[in-house]
Amino acid sequence: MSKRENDQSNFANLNRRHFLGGTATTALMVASLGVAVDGFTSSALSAPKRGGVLKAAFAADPAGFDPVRGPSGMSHVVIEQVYSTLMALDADAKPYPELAESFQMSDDGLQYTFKLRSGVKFHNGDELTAEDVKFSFDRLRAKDSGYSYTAQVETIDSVDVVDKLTVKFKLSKVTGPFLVYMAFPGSSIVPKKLVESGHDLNAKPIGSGPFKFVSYEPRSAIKFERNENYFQEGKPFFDAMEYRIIPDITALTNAVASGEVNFSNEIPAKDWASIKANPALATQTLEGSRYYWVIPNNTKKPLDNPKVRQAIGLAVDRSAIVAGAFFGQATAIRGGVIPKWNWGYADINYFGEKSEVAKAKALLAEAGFPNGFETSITMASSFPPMMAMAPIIQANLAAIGIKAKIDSMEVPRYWDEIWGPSKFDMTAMYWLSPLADPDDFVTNNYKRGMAVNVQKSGSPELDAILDAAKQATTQDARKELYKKMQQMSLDEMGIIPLVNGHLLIAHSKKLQGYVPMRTGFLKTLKDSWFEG
Amino acid sequence: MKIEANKRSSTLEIENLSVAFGQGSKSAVVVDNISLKIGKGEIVGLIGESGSGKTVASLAVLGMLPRGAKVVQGSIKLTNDPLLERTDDYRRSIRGDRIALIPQDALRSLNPTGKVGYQVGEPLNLHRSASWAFARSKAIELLRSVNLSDPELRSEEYPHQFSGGMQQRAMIAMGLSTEPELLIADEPTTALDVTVQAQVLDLLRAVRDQHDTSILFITHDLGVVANLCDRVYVMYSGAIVEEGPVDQIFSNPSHPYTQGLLDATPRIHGAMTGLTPIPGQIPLPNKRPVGCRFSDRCLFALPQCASTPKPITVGDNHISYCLRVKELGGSS
Amino acid sequence: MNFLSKFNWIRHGLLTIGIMIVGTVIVAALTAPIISPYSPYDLDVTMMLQAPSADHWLGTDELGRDVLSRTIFASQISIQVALVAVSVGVIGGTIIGVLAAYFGGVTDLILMRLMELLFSFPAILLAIVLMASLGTSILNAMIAIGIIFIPGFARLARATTVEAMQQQYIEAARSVGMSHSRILIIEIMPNVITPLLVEAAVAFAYAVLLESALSFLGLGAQPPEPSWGNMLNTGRGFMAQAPWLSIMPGMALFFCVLGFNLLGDGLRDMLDPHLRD
Amino acid sequence: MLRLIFTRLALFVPTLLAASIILFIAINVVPGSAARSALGVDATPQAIMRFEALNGLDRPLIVQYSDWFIKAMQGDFGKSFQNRVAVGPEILKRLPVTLELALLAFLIANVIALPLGAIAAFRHRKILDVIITTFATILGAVPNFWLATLFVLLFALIWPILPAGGFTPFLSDPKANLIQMILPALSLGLVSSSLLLRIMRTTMLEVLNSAYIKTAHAKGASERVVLIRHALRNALIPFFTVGAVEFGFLFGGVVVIEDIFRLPGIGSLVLVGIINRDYPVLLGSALVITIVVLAANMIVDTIAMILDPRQIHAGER
Repeated sequence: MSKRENDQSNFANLNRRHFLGGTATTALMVASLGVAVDGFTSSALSAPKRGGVLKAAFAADPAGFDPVRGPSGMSHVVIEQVYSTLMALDADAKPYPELAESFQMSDDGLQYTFKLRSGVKFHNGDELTAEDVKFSFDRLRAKDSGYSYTAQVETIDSVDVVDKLTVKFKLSKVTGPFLVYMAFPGSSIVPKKLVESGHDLNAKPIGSGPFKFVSYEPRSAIKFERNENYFQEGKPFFDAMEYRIIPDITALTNAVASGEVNFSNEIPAKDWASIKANPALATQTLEGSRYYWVIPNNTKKPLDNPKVRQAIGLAVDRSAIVAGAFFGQATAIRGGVIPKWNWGYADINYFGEKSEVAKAKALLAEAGFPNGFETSITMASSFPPMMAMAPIIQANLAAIGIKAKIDSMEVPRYWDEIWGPSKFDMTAMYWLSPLADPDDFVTNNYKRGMAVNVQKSGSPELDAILDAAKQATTQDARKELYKKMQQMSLDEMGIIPLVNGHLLIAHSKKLQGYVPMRTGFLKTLKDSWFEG
Repeated sequence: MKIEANKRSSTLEIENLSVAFGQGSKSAVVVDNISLKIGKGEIVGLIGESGSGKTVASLAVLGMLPRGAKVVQGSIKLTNDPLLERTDDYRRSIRGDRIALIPQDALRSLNPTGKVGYQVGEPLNLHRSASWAFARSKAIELLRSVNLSDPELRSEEYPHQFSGGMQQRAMIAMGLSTEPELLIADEPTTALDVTVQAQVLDLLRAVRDQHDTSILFITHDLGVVANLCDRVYVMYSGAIVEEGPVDQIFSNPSHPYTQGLLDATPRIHGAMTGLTPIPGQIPLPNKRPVGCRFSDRCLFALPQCASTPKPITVGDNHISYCLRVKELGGSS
Repeated sequence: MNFLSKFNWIRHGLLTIGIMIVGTVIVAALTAPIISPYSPYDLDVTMMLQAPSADHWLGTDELGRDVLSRTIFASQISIQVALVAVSVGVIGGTIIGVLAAYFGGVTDLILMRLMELLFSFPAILLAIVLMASLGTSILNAMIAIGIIFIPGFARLARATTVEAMQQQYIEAARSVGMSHSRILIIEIMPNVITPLLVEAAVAFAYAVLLESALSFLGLGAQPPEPSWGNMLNTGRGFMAQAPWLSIMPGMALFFCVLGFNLLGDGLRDMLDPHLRD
Repeated sequence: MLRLIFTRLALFVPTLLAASIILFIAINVVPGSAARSALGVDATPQAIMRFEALNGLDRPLIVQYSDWFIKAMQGDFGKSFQNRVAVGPEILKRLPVTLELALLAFLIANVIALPLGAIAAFRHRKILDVIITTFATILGAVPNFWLATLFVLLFALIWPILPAGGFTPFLSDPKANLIQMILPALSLGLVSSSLLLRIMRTTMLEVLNSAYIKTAHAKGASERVVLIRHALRNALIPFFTVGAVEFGFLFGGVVVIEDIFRLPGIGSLVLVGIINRDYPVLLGSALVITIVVLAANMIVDTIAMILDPRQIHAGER
């Protein structure tokens, strides 16, 4: 298991979407959503205190701080502290108005009008107006913008300034997750005058968020200081924040355990037991939005046969993967890929807890391969969970007669020679959905022609359901369509879902009021404080 | 001017000295029961082919026997100071002070990274606790005394900047720095060409004349012995086979080995008869013939040569260990 | 067989120990499937990170695989890498060295300057850079390490060839009209062999060391293939819970490298007495 | 003397040039494209095109090399593909860490090797010699990364008296810095001390068997005087000449040791460079390490030259 975890975050394609029309919920809603939170005292009791410096540990380097060019997860975790967005997501990824004081959606769902808070200032003192909002989104929609999440803004027809504090978005199509898109770090509002004067936001970001950017030392630390005139009164409570970059996961654990840093939401699963046992630390864990799946190449014989893929899906022992590759810190997926905590969850029990050898063998026989066949699993070598699960899958397949050879190569070559050109029999990958909108869990992998659909699976019917679900007007209608979609995906078995990873969070006991976000983002840090 | 040997007190007296290498059954007696005397201001030659044990004998006197070699019997007295009974520290303290060594290969015997003046003056620093400044000034004097041109400059130079002759003279200067009683010169001129060789020999003779230093001159070159030494000891395979004043040894060689040596040495004067090498080789220490060691190569060997050779006086102070010397009569 | 009986094993102590250790490693590599209690690949997740016990003498790793079996099988990779790397080094080095010496002049100058340059790179840095271009796999590790050895063997081969050429019989052979290649093979090759043999043994040790360093960095043998290097790398992650993961493979690696070093020293003592101090 | 140093300097530049060419070619024949590894899996083709244009990866190799080398000589190693930050300043900031580690390791190696090597030579073939030589042979076979792992296990986990990693700049807190440096420098220095020890023993033996040492004894010098005044200086000359090569090995070890102990030096930067296919970082750090190794060799060589009068006062007058 190699020690480099930094690839996993700068790989993820993060886009933000949320169910249309959710009612605004206050940020401090006490977690009652089945979150296994221990050591978390209810925040309403003790009043928050100013002061202290939060030191958080991360494994990867950010790749720039300009919202339009932030491809890596690590960049977004910085962008969300420095800039603000029209909407924001609460702990359970439900959008609530942030920069926008209020918003109206037209009946046909094609027009959104946002009324901005007044008196919001950028860190350089410029006042934030509708002009900045229009500029920010025109910048994302520009042809050569190089923005990685164009899917979020392609349905925006125009952005018009109604008056100094009002802006109207006209959409070409009904977009279910539009409000969630408005809460995505990519949709941060940038200072128009400053950017037009040639300021490079990538090197020195200037926004209106809770923290001002101070410095970035490559491969070591990013420093922030408190934004005195943040538009939310009294917030944030910390004087400053420091993101420490520790690429070696064991070293990250030691840094958290030794108190060198007082927060991290990237605790490696292998050290979770020792961190939980540490008296000085409060730990929280919740099922996140990073799920792992095996990718059979749907164009390669015999994997082109759905029955063979289903047999493989049934043969895999997900409990062994949870134990062996995740040290118990993951949830086996029994059916659809959308996790239990999300409203798009479809309660389907297709896969068993353990491997179902009999069923799998029967399916193989039906598909014409009673005594199995030879194939290979190619893995990217610097993703520890992949390397750990490869031998487990190999053993499970051997049990039903499929002899799978494992070969691996380091990440850069893997992208180019295996992932890009889909040159593999089977491989495995993971997906991190930061928006926690059902669409974001499924479209990228199941829809044909998507960059991530390297297994070349999917069908017109599946594509149709996906589009319909995205554009349905009510949550219930979308929920029904996603249930149908997930059932269909299991019949097709284009990809084989395995497990959904947990977010492993640990911080000093002094940190109070921190509500972790399912998506792994840290926007709610501004609501927490140090006790004494 | 040759001085009568026995009148003077003897600087060095070696009696029945034996030195052996290795232990137990494998031990080899390299120096076998030799006795030797050097009077004050006398130059004594010790001749023998290489491997005859002459260098080991000199190392025994210096107390620098190599690892694995030790004195088995005999005594060594330096102006009746019994060295073998002294502690190692004492032996070390007199080395370079009362006894000095002049080695064969001067270049390799000089410390390549040390200035010549510094090395020449070192014995004074070691034994006379002289300050380096004093030692250096004395060294310049010494270098001048060994006929080195502009010694002030020379003393600041390094050995590789000296010619062969100059290096040997520096070694002699180094040896003389503490005006030792005994100077052991172990084939000092062998590595030098003839002209430089003569200069070095003159220098040694001058040293003896001015400082009355006794010199033990070890060589395999009879020509040098004839030129320089008062008396000569001829050594073969670890033992002394003949000893006596130089002129007698040359005019009346009284041991077949000495005779053989003379026949094998080209003469400057006299008819250039063909050179007759001595047949065979020196026997290994543990494979020596019983009795007279030369018997296996001697043309005049008889069965009774197997008995232990005894000293037979052939002339004034001239002794030979060949029991047939009378019979073969003088120089045959 | 009288050579073996006559040979004084005690006096050549180093060589004896060296041969014994290297012998054990090679035997272990050859008979790995027979002597190791489990297959290095079969895993049992419920038996994860078990301490050394009766049925798992050296404990189990993070996937419940038997550490002892994997350590034994890992010797196969190390020996393979060392064999290929040293032969690449020896063949490449000898060719360059002998040619440089034999033809002398400009070719000698250029080749030797190049060798000198390769020599000045720290070995691991050169290996890493070569791996960067070749891609990380065991085969590429072998080639990269082999290339690192070429300058050493080239220098050695050149020196011995120059020495051999000084002997008159080369002039004689050339005057008789022997072609360059015949001279090289018949006259020069034999006496280049002895010093190369000594150097090869030491290079073997260094190859094993380098391969495990590369695997330790995640560049050599890729998991799940068992290699001492990547086992130690995994062990690093479980230092607190499973220290045996970091100790046992390292012990085997040390043992193997020591064996080859002793073999090299022993051979040098025996074959080139004048080299002995 | 200056002439000699000048010739070495003159030799330094072409060697450096050749080294940089080898590095550049070796790295650019890379199958994995840097663009995708920097942009992530869903990098659209035109994003890759833009990235490669931005970083000039589409130009012919020769142009890329000359552009890179000229800029590198002015300390500009281009921008890291990963975080678009200039590589030059980062390398400069990390250089002292690597230099400190290599220097400490070299000191430790010499502090062990010089005395033990000399003693082993002095007591040639006696018990002390056998013990020291066996110690060197055994230590020489220990892989430095395993030794580092054992040190961390022993001194940071089982008996936690030393930190298992991290780095505090010497200037800001010398005490903490040195404490952190103990284990890395030891794991690097101990192993190379075994090789230096054998070199010292061989050179010292040669010196002790030489004629001028016999002369020193004949002058009545004590063992101590013989060793210090005569033997040591003569033994150090070949020791440094051969030791210079050993310094290169030390720098190889730096890459692994920095990774284990999380020292922010150039060694760990090389690793970051290769694993993320970040050309500028890999090339920049590899080149700087090579420059430092060549410079170190030259310095150690010059020391050997200064010690040896035969080289300075050339020729017989």
